[in-house]
Amino acid sequence: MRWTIEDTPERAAFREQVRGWLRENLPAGWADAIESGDADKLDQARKSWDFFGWSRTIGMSGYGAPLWPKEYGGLSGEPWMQNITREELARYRLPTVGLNILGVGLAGPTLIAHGNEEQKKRYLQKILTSEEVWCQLFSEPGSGSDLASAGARATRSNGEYIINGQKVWTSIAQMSHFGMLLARTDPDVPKHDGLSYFIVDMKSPGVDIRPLKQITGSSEFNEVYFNDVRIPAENLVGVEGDGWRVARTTLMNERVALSGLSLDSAAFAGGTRKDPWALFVDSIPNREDGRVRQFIAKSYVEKEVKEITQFRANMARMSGAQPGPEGGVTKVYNAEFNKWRSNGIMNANGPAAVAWDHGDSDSENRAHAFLRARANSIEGGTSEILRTQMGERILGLPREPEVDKGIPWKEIKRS
Amino acid sequence: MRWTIEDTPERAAFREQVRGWLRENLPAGWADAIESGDADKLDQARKSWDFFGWSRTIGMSGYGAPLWPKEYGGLSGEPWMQNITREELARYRLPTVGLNILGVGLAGPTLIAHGNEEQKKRYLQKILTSEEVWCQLFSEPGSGSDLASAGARATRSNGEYIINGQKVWTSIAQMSHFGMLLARTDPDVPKHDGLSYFIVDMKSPGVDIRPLKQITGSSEFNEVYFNDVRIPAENLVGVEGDGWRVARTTLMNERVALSGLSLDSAAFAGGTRKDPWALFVDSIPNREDGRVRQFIAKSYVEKEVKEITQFRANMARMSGAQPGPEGGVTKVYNAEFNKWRSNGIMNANGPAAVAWDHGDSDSENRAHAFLRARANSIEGGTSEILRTQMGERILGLPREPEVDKGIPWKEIKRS
Amino acid sequence: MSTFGFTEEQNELRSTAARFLEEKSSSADVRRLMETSEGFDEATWKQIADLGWTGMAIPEEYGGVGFGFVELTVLMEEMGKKLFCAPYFSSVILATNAILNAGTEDQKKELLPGIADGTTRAALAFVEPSGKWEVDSAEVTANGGKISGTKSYVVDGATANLLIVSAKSGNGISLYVVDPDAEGVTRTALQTLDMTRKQAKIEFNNTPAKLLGEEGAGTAALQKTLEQAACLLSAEMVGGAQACLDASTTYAKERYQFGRPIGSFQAIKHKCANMLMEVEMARSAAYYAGWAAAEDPEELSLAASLAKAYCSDAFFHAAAENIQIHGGIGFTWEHDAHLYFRRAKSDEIYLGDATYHRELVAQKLGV
Amino acid sequence: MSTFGFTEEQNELRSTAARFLEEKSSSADVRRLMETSEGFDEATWKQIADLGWTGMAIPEEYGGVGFGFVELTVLMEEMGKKLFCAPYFSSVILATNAILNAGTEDQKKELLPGIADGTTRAALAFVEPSGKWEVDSAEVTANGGKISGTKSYVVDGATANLLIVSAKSGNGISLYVVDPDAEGVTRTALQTLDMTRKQAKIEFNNTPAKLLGEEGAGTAALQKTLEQAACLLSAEMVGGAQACLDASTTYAKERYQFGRPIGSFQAIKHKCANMLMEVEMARSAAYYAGWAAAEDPEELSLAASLAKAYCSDAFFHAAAENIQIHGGIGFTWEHDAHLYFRRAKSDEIYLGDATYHRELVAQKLGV
Repeated sequence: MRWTIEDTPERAAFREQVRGWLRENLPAGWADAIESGDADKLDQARKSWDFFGWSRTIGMSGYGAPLWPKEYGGLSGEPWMQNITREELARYRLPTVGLNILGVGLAGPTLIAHGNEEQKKRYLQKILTSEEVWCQLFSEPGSGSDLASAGARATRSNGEYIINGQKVWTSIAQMSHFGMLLARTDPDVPKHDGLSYFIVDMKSPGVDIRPLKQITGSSEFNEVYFNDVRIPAENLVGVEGDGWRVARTTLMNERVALSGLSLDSAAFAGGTRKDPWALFVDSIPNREDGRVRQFIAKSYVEKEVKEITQFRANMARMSGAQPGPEGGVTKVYNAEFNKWRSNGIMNANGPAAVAWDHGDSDSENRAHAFLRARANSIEGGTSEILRTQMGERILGLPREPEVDKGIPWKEIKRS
Repeated sequence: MRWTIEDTPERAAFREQVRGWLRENLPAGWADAIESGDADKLDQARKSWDFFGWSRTIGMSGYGAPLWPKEYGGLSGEPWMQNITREELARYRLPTVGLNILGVGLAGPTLIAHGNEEQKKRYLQKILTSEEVWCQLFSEPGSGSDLASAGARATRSNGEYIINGQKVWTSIAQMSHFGMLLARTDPDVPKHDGLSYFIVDMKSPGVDIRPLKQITGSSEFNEVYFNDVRIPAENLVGVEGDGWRVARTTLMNERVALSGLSLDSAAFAGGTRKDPWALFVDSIPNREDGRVRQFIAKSYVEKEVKEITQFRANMARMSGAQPGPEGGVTKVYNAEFNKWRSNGIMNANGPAAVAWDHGDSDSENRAHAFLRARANSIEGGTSEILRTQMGERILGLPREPEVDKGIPWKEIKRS
Repeated sequence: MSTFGFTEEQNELRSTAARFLEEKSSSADVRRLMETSEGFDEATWKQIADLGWTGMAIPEEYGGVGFGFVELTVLMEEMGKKLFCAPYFSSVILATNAILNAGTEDQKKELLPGIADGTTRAALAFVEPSGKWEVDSAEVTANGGKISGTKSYVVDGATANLLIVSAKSGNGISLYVVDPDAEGVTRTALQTLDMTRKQAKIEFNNTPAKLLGEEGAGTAALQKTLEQAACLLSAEMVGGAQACLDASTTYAKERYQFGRPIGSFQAIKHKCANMLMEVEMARSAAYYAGWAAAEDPEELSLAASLAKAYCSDAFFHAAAENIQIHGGIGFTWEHDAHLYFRRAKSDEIYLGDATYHRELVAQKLGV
Repeated sequence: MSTFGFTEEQNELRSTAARFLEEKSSSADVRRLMETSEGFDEATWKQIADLGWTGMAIPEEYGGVGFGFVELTVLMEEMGKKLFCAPYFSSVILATNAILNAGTEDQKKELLPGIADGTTRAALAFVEPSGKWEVDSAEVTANGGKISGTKSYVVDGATANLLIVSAKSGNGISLYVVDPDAEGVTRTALQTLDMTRKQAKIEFNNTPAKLLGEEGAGTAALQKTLEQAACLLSAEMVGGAQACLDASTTYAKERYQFGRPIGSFQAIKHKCANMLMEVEMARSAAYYAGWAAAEDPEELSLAASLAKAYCSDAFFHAAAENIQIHGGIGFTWEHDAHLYFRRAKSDEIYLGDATYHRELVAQKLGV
């Protein structure tokens, strides 16, 4: 995809400003290595790379979140500024965000939209610098697609909330300082009305984090148990009972993140040596076979249309559109495409794809990618749930009869 | 598929009996032509073929419907007898049923199950001989998938019912003597409870039959309008208000018919010259291309598994199983397969598939088959409705909430 | 999603086109014209010429409006939505680009003004009864200013008043300008699955033909012409697919079964969602192709095959689902679902189907 | 649908097998064994030998029970349902049939009784690091009673106490009997996606090898062996697919979201219905293949490819949908969904995937 849009003079000026800032603030040799395309030089520069230092630097610069208000570490900028900073960071093969993907991507926008002044002051700047890392505590074993049926209890008592219950599918819980917690403050009202949204200190007594092993064999996620965990009342975001509305801001931003609109970390990992497409083609044997060629070409076509669509969505975003349900379109497409493609790579490699020498990392990675892809259509909203949302929110199709509508949460049938 | 089951002695004897009857009753030269495999002889025999005469002959013999009671023209036989007669008829490239596919396949079983003694005596034998041809009057413009919501009214008055309304998708309405009519006798009760099932004389005043042109350009079906059509009360099948239960017998038998379990007419049409598979392969150019070979081979595989499954189901039927919801499995499979395959044939033929010389009947037939196939997943129950039934009736999955449950028919929302 | 990448002027063109086509290309219009042998309405054709559509991408020095492929993308998408019956794809897209790509300056000045003002309706005869889309598969021969042989699948070939024909001589493939009324020309209308777009077989028997541009330069010029046409046919397919999605969505909201709109059932809702997804992706591919045709000559070839591959499948799928969602009514002649379905199949196959273009993608990527 | 075509004795065998496996091949058993390097339980292996399973299709004169492929079909289907961890496919299916197809009378008498009574666990080494399934692609060489070269993807190759190896000499491909403890044999366990079925790479360096049957007759014997194995692997896949369908259906009834069981939503219900349809079709293919292996030598080859093509896709699809229907829980290590998914991918690829077998179908049909 070579579609580019010429900068207006205003945008060109901003781009120059970002670029100038980058050249000044990057580790020695980095800008050089990129601009000259010298992979060895970049490897050298990477060796002396201080990830935490960089996170602080960009976090303080405002370029990490141009849309955020100036007083909380952003630039109070326009949507197009975000695109330009991302493009420039990608050009220099740098991640926009450090460790704190969920903090910057989800917690920040949620606090900006629904937090009070104290909360914004307390948390936002440290999110940007990755000094305080955040995780998300929404899903529960019994509440997956139906997030609003979450049952973790938050009971108010003497200016505190006491939390009991279990969350699951929590990434980077161990490394996190704070969590975005959705918990039930009132079980006697319909499910959407009895939820509240909290900031929880992950180091609080009673927070028990257990790695959850997935089908890949790795433990990318955790289960988090809450046993009488105390949260001060000032950590309530928005008002009690209004947690679902707050959570939806988080979810919309999550969908955008998962729809592939901010894949800059891939660019960072990719390095300058070989682009991902060339790596993909190299991984396929028998490329002279017409059937294999169809697979390769279809992969290209699907990848391209996805990227072009993301580009179009990004451009729309530049004109100021808020993330809406159409993030679901690319999210579902991405998921189904990635499952299809990773499976095709396996078949193309025949028996070598399913049995390999111990320590053969190419084969391990291929198998891992194949297994990992299955989660793409589950995490962050199943493809089925998102298709329903696309049908209802974009196409305006009527909803299904809701059997739990208007029923107190505690009386809703559950497994 | 070469799977065969050896006959038990009892079955072998019956087979011999059928074969002997056929040899005696077939037109001159026919049995010879088949047994010698001489296509020209068969063509000769066909020229002097008296279709109506044959319908009468087989209809009187009992072999047309071995399962039907003897007193109504059948053999009071076992299910395996039906399989054997069908196999032998197919072997001699003869249709089991004459014109009266719906009469023998649907009306007969329904009357046997739900008709009274007078009705059975009056109608069954003439169904078998095709002297009286039947059609089905269930679907309406506003009631397709939801057949039980049919709105054609039947009002009782002086020992008669007066019918008003419209039916649609009626095959061979013009040629039919009688119709199986589902009509609403009570709009004030829930939809399933207010239906009744009638035998309607298609020559009655007020029956207006209009051919319905389909996307193929031909008019295989009709719309049938009823304007104050009078039906004597003795033509009610079962009791008033119990029509849905009666109709379900018809529908189950319809699904079996459409699932490809009785494709004997294809064998009849096919002749001895070339089998359908060879004709299919011949219709595909570029057979050396690996991608085209995949299409051909997949067509073979899918056709075979379908036929083997039908064979298994037939064998199960021989042990006496009644047609149940599993007919839907092969019906859906058939429909999706036929759509997929007829589309693939088009692509394989490139521009010649979409533009051809006037009068080029091969191309016309290919295009017609392609268009006609789209109805396969609609007629006799859409693939969506049948998947729901498979899920609920075979797998025992729970039903969806029914918003029209228990509501008087007249108050149900409709388009 | 938004229709990114268009100027206000282009958006205005889209609105005008939509309004015009709403009025002039109703279902009744389409059905009336598809039953005629010429397949279009002279008066409407005159009107779109007056609107500048027939000269939209023809440079001003050749009598055109001087816009480009992005404007053609807009028009083709809108025409595709309404199955507009006119020799637009044949004359304004295929033949015009062949002349622009192959013709000499003088020939452009001679031939293009007529196309721009609508008086010339040209057709491009490049494929033959073999049905091969490769431009160098031409077997029609050119010799001493005469051509002989048979072309087929010529869009609007029976009604065009100017023919551009590919033929081979000792120097390879060249394009020729042929008067359809010249001696030795026999035109036979074909029966088409898509009745809204006519095709013809054309036999040449020692027919006088004027070389268009240089002898032997036909392969490159024709190749580029077909790539440009693939981009624009993709836009037409996006319009058609969108129309199917719109029809399905509307029907799914209106049609009640089991006491509720069928669009409230997941089976139907998810079909519509998948259509939406594919239509959006197809739109991306077609807009990108239109942009490449206009702005990026190096990218044109790949973008054209990419768009043709994706949009062919997406439109066919949308048209097929549209019938299924409509159920029985979608299977009637009176409902428009089959007209889109026929167009989808025809567009899918024309210029090569998705399988064909994926192989081209692989080649163009050097796989 | 019914399980047509089995005798009462065969149905009884199925019930016994199901009961035995229910007890001996629980999820906990499978998980325990898959973490071991040998991958099976000696005691259980002894028990199935006592039940006659290891000699099920070995003629009585060679120490077996004397049944045939239909009985093996039944057992493989039931084992597939429970992911039974044992060298059954390797020893009782692959190696046994290689010996039956290639061996001399004396060799059968020598080698088969040990397999039948379970003391011999044989493995068939026929594919090499190239990963080609064609039997004549062997590059391991045989010369003067010694073989050299590398085999790979040998099921249970690291634990077998008898190896049957294909190798080429001047007279073509032959099969050889090799003692895994002989000199020059190096066995290396491979890491496998499907941890419930082990594979190994085996290097031979001037290893003594006894010719099995006639020299040069290996191609035909091996071909037939792989066709028989494809039939039975298809039966295993049907069992696996059925287990996935069962798990999905059960979960869809039990799991509530939005106040109702997820199986009441069409999105889930229709997925289950599609799985049911494909499982039924796969069952037809596998039973037919089992019948052909038992009864119709002329049909075996085509039936084997037909079944392998269909069942490979059906099992993979069922295993993938099973994860999706289970949502997050289906993506955990603790849930068995991934064990079936891994098996499905491995079975799909082993002996050639659906694409490979469809090409064979085309060849066998003379297309």
